[in-house]
Amino acid sequence: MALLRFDAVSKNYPGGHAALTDVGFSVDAGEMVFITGHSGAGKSTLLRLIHLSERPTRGTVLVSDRNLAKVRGRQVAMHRRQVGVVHQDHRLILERTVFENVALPLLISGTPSPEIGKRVRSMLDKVGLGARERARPFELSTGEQQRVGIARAMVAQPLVLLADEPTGNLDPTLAAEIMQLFVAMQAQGTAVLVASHDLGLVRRLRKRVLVLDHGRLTDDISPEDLAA
Amino acid sequence: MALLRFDAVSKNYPGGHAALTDVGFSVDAGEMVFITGHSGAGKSTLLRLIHLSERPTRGTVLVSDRNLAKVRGRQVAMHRRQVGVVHQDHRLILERTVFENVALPLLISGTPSPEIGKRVRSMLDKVGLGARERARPFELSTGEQQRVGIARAMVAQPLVLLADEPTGNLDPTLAAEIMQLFVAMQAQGTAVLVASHDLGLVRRLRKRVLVLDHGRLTDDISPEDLAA
Amino acid sequence: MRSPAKGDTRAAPTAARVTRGGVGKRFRAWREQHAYSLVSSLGRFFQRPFSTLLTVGVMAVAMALPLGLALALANVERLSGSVRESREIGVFLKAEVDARAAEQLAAQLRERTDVASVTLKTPEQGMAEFRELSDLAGALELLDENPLPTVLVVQPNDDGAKLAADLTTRPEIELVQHDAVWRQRLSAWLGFGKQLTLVVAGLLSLGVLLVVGNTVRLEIGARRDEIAVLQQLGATDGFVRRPFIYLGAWYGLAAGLAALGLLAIAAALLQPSLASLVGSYGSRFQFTGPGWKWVVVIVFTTTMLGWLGAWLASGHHLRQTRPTDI
Amino acid sequence: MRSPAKGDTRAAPTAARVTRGGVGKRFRAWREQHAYSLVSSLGRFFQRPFSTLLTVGVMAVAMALPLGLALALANVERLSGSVRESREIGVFLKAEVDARAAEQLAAQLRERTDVASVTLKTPEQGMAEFRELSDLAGALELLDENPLPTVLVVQPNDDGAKLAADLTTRPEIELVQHDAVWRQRLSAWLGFGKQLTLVVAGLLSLGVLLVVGNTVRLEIGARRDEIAVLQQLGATDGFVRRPFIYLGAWYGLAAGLAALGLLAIAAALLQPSLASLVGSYGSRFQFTGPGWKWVVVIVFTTTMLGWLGAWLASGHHLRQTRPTDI
Ligand SMILES: Nc1ncnc2c1ncn2[C@@H]1O[C@H](COP(=O)(O)OP(=O)(O)OP(=O)(O)O)[C@@H](O)[C@H]1O
Ligand SMILES: Nc1ncnc2c1ncn2[C@@H]1O[C@H](COP(=O)(O)OP(=O)(O)OP(=O)(O)O)[C@@H](O)[C@H]1O
Ligand SMILES: [Mg+2]
Ligand SMILES: [Mg+2]
Repeated sequence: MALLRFDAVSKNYPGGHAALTDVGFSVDAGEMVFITGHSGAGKSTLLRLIHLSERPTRGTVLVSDRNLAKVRGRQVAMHRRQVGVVHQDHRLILERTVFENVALPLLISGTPSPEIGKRVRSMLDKVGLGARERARPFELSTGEQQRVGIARAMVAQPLVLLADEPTGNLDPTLAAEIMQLFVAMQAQGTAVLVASHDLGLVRRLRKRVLVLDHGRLTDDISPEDLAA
Repeated sequence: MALLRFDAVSKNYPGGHAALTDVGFSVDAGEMVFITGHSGAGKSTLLRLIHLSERPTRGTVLVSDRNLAKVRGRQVAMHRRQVGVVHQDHRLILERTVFENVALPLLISGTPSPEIGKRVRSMLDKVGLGARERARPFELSTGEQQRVGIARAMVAQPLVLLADEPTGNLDPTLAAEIMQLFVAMQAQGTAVLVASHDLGLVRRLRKRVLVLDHGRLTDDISPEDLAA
Repeated sequence: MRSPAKGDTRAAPTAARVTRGGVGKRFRAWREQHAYSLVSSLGRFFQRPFSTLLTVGVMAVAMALPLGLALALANVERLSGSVRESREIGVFLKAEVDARAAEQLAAQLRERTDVASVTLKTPEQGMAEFRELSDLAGALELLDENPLPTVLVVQPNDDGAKLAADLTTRPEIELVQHDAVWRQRLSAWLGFGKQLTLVVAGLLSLGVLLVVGNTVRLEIGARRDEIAVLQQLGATDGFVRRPFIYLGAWYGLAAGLAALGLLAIAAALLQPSLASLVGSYGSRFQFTGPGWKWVVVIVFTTTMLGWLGAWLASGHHLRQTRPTDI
Repeated sequence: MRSPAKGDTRAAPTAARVTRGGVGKRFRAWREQHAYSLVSSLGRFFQRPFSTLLTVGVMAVAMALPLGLALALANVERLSGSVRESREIGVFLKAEVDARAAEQLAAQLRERTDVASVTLKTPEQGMAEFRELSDLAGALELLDENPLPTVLVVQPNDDGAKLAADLTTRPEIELVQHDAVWRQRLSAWLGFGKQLTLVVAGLLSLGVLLVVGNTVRLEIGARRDEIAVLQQLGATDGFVRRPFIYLGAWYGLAAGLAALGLLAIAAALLQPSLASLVGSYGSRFQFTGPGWKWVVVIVFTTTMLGWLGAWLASGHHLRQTRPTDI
């Protein structure tokens, strides 16, 4: 059963820009999908629609068979707790430590603090930042900030994980390691959507690939096709 | 004659972190150098020292044979006008349009406005954003923002151009185009330093490569070696 | 939620235990969130002592002035109230009544239950009083003898109507006078002072409101990135708002205390000249500061004001930053 | 700098032309930078009308109060000054001098060059004045006939010493009186009022300072990213500061105008009761608002204050954000 479904979705920004045109696809629970396409193709816009940072101009987006157009008010916050996001620009809170940044989703969802401590530390270890939990984001290199953002997106074990260019600032070795974390999430039943330019990485992982071109979905390559 | 020289430079951040240790190299005018290394290796720190965003803990940095340690107060601003920087996180002013953002360095250095208009528009055309000069940065995709940052760094034709992961958010085609712009700058006599993880790109361009590893300069590969 | 450990199943029906544990956990989490906001807002408060000082200073000054005015008004009201409500009766004795007889009459009147106090003014005291009031007093002194009679100023316990009627019948009394022109004059001035105070207090209350609202608004503006991040992580409005509301309350609390401090300083500065002025009228009027009850009320009110201002400002911001919830 | 076109070389020596062109260009660029800052800061000012209104409101209220106090103080000073410096002379006529003779004397005195004015008070007017001042006036009315003499209140042009000496020799004059107790009393009260005004004005000036500093500080805080970018692009402190300083000046200008508006409203609200109060004393005292000269001075001062506050706050911020310039 599809966890996520786009039905003839279009998105025009106020400026008259058509960022997405008539996009339709679906993703199952425990599936991992790459979204590729040139700069400005609409990748980030597509992810934003799932996270309710934007609303589609036309068409419907369904998550767990629920029409997101009907998710309003307080329900938006509840919806977002099920969706982990790795932003292209990290979006860390500069005044808080690495630990506090990663702990935020758990704090928001009301997890008791002993459990928060345990889960945050294990997550930081996984991204290789266990030793820097007391640092502030501006004391980190860009790649390290990126990893904090990844840890924050994954710590609450969301239903859907959205990652926008998660390895753009990482060296190839680290990028591969982070991808393994995503694969592990996928194995736990999370649907993982990754927007990326890194075609080498995409090819190596052999996952399904959606290709956007000027806002249109021009290709939907299954892992089998990719292997061929 | 060397335009830029590092002499036994070390940088420790207040946290006790040794970001650079005993780094020495020199770059001539009209030379292009890639700086590579793992995440947290010290690439951004190295560039920051040239731009006077940070001061070295030990050692000296010379630009045009001038010891940067002696550049203080108002002279810092004057020095920075000669250095173009492409930041990893763009650093655009959100309240200003694309045109205004790119025009800033010219406005700061007191260029008359008709000339500003001419130079900014030609620069925006070169990075493929001629049609979006009236947009605000948050209306752009990340790759587009990146290109605005690149245009801003190049518009004043600086003596030294520093680019921190300039193509991390660009697709391969666009990345190659932007690199051609850097090469053109180099041909005009600008020293170009590019920090990048994209080894494919680095190999393809056949330029000199400095390799950092945990803050130490472990390799200095000339284009000829790379070709071999 | 994790299922309870196997070994525990004997103790109680599983569903009940889970639910109870769930509610307890939920409450603990809620408490932890609040404690976190409370402490972190306090941290923010002390993090930049200079700017906190500035903000609290602005709020304190804005609050000290209406408080000071209210205090002054309360004191003046008390004074004028005692003057106006006292309904003093002026009893003018016949010229032939001598000092001893006047003393006897005063003593008699003091015996009455409806009399609170009696003050005797000799003609000499009357003359001295005139001298303080007008240039014309010189004219009276020119007369061969003091034309003023002895006067008893009687302070009744009730409205004094019956007392005045009784006194009128006495043979040694020339005239009983209830109200006087100068009292109406004082009332007019007090009325004007009150009105002036209200206008100024109105202006200053507006100022307090603006300062609180503006401070929290700008505080929120400075942290809009953080708010955006929290919203994207699925924080409810309550969670986003809470630290600001606590911060507003901290500001209000600090400003209230600082305002009281400013009032104390102002009172200390004015004390000498006020004391000498009041001293010349005798000790009938004493300036009183706010009592403990009032201090508590003031601090509570300013804290609530900070809370309210933060609540309004954060509500405004939240409404503006919810583009997808139209 | 581009070299001049070939065809132009005849017109003037090349070096001079280039230099001249250079200076002109530089000046034009400088002017353009300033114009840019001025206009863009004005844009900022109107961009968020609600918050601008809040900020200007806070500043206006904080400024209106010291201005209002200064105005009130100036008026009271004027009043008290005229009273104290006038050195009125009270001339008490003998009882046998009738109204007509008194009028003649008054007319004679008015002729003298060292006399500014003469006011005649009949015994009846004197009695009415007493009635307003004290309960004891009732006692005077009991007398068979009015014991008060006719009084001439003479306003001398100089210190009045010679005039007083002359008058003492006149046969129809009983007494010449120079100074009186009630004037000392008025002086004491005015001194107290002045002191009170100074304390309140001090508090409020502190408030104005805090508001301006705080507003610009928070405005800068909200734009610290932009400042960081400009600094990294090699902007001088002046360039970074300029828009904020212009913004501060705009705020000061708007707040000054708004403060004047508030004063006008307050005056209108107080007018009725003030008019009735003052009316009862005759028209000797007239409340005067600030003249045009003062309006200009006030607006200029508040603009400068905004400018200064912005200058200080931005200087503070710049010193803090220059880690590499130690
Ligand atoms: N302001 C700071 N305070 C303390 N430590 C810092 C600071 N900036 C950087 N560091 C540390 O210095 C080291 C080098 O950082 P730098 O940003 O130069 O790495 P980098 O090579 O650019 O990495 P990336 O590829 O991830 O951007 C890192 O370990 C980082 O955590
Ligand atoms: N808020 C906005 N207002 C107007 N136009 C927008 C806005 N956000 C994005 N766009 C435009 O929509 C198009 C798609 O943007 P989007 O961010 O989805 O691209 P992308 O595929 O993520 O690109 P990149 O790889 O550069 O991040 C772009 O042309 C962009 O300029
Ligand atoms: Mg994108
Ligand atoms: Mg870096």
